[in-house]
Amino acid sequence: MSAKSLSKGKGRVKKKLSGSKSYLLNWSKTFRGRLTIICLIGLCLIPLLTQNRYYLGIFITAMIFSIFAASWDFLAGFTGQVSFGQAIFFGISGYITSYFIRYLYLPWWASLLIGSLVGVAFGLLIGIPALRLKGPYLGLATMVLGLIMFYTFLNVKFEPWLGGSEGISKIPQISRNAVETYYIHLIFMITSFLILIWIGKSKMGTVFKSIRDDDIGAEASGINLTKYKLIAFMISAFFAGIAGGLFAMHNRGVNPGVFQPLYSFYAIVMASLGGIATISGSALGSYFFWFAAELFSEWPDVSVFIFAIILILVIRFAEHGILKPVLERLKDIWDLVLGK
Amino acid sequence: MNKKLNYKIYRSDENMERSTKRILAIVLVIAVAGAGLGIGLWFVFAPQESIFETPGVSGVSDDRLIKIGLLGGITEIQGEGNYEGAWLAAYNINQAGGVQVNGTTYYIGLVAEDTDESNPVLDVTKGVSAAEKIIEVDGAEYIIGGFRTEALKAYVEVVMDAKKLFLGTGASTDYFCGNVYGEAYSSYTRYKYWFRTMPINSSALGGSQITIMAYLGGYLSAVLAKPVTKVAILREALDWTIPMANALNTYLPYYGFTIVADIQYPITATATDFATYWNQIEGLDAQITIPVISAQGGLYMMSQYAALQPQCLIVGIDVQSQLDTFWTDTSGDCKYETIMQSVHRTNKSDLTIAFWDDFVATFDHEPLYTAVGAYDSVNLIADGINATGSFKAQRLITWLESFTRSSPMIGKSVTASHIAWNPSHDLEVGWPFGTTLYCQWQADGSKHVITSGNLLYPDSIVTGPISLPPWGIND
Amino acid sequence: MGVILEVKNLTKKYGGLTAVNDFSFEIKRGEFIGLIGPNGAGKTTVFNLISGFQRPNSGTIRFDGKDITGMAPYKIVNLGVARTFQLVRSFKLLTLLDNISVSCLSSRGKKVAKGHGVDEYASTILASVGLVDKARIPPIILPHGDLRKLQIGKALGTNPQLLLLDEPFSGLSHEEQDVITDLIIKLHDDGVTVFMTGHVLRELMHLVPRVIAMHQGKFIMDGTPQEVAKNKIVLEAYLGKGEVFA
Amino acid sequence: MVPIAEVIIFGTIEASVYGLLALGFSLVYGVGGILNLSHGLFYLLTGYIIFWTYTTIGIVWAVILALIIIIIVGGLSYLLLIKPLQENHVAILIITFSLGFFVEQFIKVFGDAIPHTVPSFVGGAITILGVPFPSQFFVILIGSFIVIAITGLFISKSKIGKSIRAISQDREAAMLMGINADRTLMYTVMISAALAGIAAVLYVPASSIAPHMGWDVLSNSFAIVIFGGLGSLKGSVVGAFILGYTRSFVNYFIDPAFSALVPIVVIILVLLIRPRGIFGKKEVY
Repeated sequence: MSAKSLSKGKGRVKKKLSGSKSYLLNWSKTFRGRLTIICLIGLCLIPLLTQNRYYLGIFITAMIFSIFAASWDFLAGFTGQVSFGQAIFFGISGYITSYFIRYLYLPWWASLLIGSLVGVAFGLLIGIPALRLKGPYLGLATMVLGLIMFYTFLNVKFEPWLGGSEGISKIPQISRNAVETYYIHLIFMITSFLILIWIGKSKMGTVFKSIRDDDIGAEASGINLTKYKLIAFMISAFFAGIAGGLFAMHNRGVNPGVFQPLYSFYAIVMASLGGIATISGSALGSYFFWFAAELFSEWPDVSVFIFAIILILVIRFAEHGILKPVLERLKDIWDLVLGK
Repeated sequence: MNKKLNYKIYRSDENMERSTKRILAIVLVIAVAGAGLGIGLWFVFAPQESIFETPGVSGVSDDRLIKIGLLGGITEIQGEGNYEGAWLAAYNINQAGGVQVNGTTYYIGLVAEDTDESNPVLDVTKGVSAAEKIIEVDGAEYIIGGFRTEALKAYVEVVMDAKKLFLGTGASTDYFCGNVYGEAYSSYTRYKYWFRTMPINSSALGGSQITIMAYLGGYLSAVLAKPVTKVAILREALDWTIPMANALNTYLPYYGFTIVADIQYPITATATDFATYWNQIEGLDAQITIPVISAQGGLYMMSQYAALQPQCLIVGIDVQSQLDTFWTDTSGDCKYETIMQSVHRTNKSDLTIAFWDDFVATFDHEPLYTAVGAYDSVNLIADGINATGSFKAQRLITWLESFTRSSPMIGKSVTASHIAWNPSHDLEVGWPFGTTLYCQWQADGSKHVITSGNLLYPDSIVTGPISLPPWGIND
Repeated sequence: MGVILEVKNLTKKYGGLTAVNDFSFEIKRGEFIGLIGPNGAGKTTVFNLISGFQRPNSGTIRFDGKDITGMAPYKIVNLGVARTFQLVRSFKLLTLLDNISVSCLSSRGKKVAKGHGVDEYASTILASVGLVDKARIPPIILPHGDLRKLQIGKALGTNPQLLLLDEPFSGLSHEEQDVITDLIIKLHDDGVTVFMTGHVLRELMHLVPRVIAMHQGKFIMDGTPQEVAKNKIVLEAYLGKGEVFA
Repeated sequence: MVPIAEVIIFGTIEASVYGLLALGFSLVYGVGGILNLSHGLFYLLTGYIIFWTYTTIGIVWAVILALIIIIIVGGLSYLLLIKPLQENHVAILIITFSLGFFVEQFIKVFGDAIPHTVPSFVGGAITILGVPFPSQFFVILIGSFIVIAITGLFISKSKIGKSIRAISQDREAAMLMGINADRTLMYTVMISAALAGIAAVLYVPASSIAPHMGWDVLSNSFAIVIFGGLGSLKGSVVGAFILGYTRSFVNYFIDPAFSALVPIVVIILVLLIRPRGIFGKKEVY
């Protein structure tokens, strides 16, 4: 199509596309937007209700894992790259953040940034096999890479350099004040979500989604798969890294356990519990997961057992996650209340 | 006309239905919101009933409780032991009339939270959140427990943040006590709340191992009429084994031993791997093998030992083997294994045998070392409160610190007749202070304490002779 | 009117099977040309080789004087060679507008879109393929004819000089075929070189002035449709199918 | 020479167990394109059923009972969980993962978390090529070779086996020829469960069972199957051998501390060099 013929349809097109500027305003008027805002306000008000470290701790853990699950959701839901090794980014950033805080006495935010950037570097590295591998092979390869990280960091022979099976400890919390810590995590969560959702809606997000839907078609449309896949891995790794660094600080240290497939599975489970390719579903999944875990912790024997059952039922009967069906039901009820 | 009417009626019907639905929906929303708010508020503000368990007594009001929190992987052996030991101690104290403080009677209340730390797939958040819960929500004033170093490293910080007394009953790493007497004074002010009551630290375990080796080397050489000098080490590739292995590698040669193999196996090793290790060890003609094992590796080690019958004696650490169920778990393959064990049914202190029988009668199995540690710890807390007349952690710390090598606490503990702490809040070691016993599985499924030639503990508490495997020892 | 595409001695083998055998031809700038042959003749393979989705075993492909043999597909697209697929491909969960936007976001597409904004450029293309009313819906609910239009639109987003259309009529009704035909003719009039395949001679007969015929991976002849239709080997290749002229 | 003999013998023993496990895992992938993350539970559950029952009904009946139960569990897990989600591969991954998780917790809740063993079928040790090894290992070796051979025959000769092959080669064509893909997949999951169960029957007496062990089984099967190529039966068997030998080679000549690390490094290298595994099907355009 030449530029000449382009000018023909200009006026008509403009009309069609106007109004996208006030997107946020419009969004905030939708049911979903309002609900989100209510939830956010609710989260902001939680510390008024309780300053108990333990209760706030559950929220903080849930927030950290919301970011982590969202980073996986971004990669899998938007770009179609199903990674089983998300814990690689999580763990490496946890280690680097801890290292800089503990041994180089950097402030926590600088360490966290460095940790996440190293995570990005790993994203680039892990992204390379992703260029050659597809579907289950990519999933398995990333899982195996995660195991390699786990066993490498666990290895006694590398103990002098990597910290061995006990890792790095004595990392101070972000703040002694639980409420302050809570708000810092809240800000991290909201910012991460906004950025991820914004990328998803941006032009780059469109390209990512095209790769997810049909990578051959995307390439035929002149899209450099290599470049975009790597970018997607790097973005995802950055946010997984943020989560990993926060996790390390919240738990006062790291050990090779952070590389376990367990954490990758946490991310997958939370994201798919909420609903894949929704980003905010990850938050729902994460809160659900951690609340359930704590609710059942009174009965340590059966807690995880019950959780496994819930997980099976949710996936079996709501395979696209619970966010969308729950929202729809809520909207139906709300419409009724308003008499629409 | 008619049609229109019908339509109207239909419309109003629909409207009726809609408005009914609407009312229902409003009610529903209000009900759900109200219930949610109510539950939320109740969770936060409701005066909760005491969640503390008071073994031996009932109906104790909350302000009469000495609130002890137990942290550990409750569903696994170490955490279970911790709980059982504490329970038994609390039961005995409460039955005997509780603790008298300034004329008021207090009772021991226990609460346990699961740190899930024995889970091979470790999630440290469980430990941190359990520690926060036990302090912030349950309201425990004193903490007993801890086993797995990685998990404990995370949640010990929570307890130190809260400035609660923490009596460690499971981890042998030097790390935690190192914190107390650590890099700077600020380290002491932060970590002084930590004391170890069990087990003796890993360097001391190394020292004990060297001592028993020195004795066994001489004993076996004499009995077998050949030099017994070739030693193999078989250990898990985990950090806690490093100081011990270093000690063994450094000092055993001074006693005339040669280390022919030092195998570090990954914790994922399987039965076939152990067959391989035994063949390697056998190929090098080892005469004594020292295991340093805390996880299920011990099971494979013994089943392959029984099948392959390598000509060596096993003397070392194998945590799982401390359980009496290890005999059935290995189908008797554990015979002739000699392991370190903190307590056995012998007069380690005057209280030991009574405790042992009491424990077996209560729980129908033998106590694990964490059980002994927790039993002692609860008694320590009760004694301390009694002696100082105060519930304050600082007063208890001063009281505990007053027991030094020169002025020990005598006759109060099950693990040793003398108890004292060094400046890093670690147990003083060496008979009659903290020491480890060497117990050997016999062919009849019993386990008894073997002699250390009076080097580690007096022969008076030995309960049986050393048995050698009938398939012999290498030349 | 120089040569835009030059294919020389192209050969592609799968195991023991030779899909394309020593194939050579040239296309001049602005030409409208067809590639015919019965099913399995190797037409799609030729397209795959030109567009870089497969690598030839031997032979060279030059586009605009530049050797593009074995180049990555997206690079070839960004030089100005766009293609469609025989089986329609679309980004299932994206709106039609976004489907087109993707190609407008390729480095070649971006250059054109720059002054106007990607969405605007994409809408213009959508309008030119006659789908602008459906800009906000995803392709899964489109009829087959619209999907074919979408495919061409996606190819146009990259601002191609040479457009490779793989069986653009397959699976379409006569009415739909006519719409697509008009679209293709319009594109050619706008100055795009069009190279299309078809296994039914009749479809191409009245559309293209020049046809290359192939059979079992081999070049048979090159000429006007009338000449090709008279060729013995071509007739034999189609024999028994009853599709030669019908 | 003895170390080399040991590498070969112990490598072969490990390989024969891994082979059984990987075979079933690979079969299910080949037929249904499904990665069954609950594969480890088949192994684990069989072991536990034997452990729970052998004292009361005797080892032979315990084994038979365990295998029957595990085949039923396999069939049910297909019918109730996998089949309804067939279109959504990520959902299948998660639900099978949850199932494995469920069984692990089930055992923790209704049993305990301590490792247990089942007595060996045969005691003592055998010496071959100067290498002594427990006789039970010999049973494993013979048993799994027989089972692998029978499985091979079954896949190539029997009617079900033929439909399994047909579907894994070309699903559409097989369905056009009137093969019921769903039912074939169910049989495959059941066969896969039975193979994992047999592996447990052979290996648990020489080894032990603990609730978390299912994941080790799964990751080993994973590793082998990627190595050999997903869906390739020959690949799984060859992959199992290469992994077994690599492990025992590292145990002997490098350092046991690396025996967990080296095999997975090998796998990732293979994947990067040959993304479809050694015998994996080439993706056809």
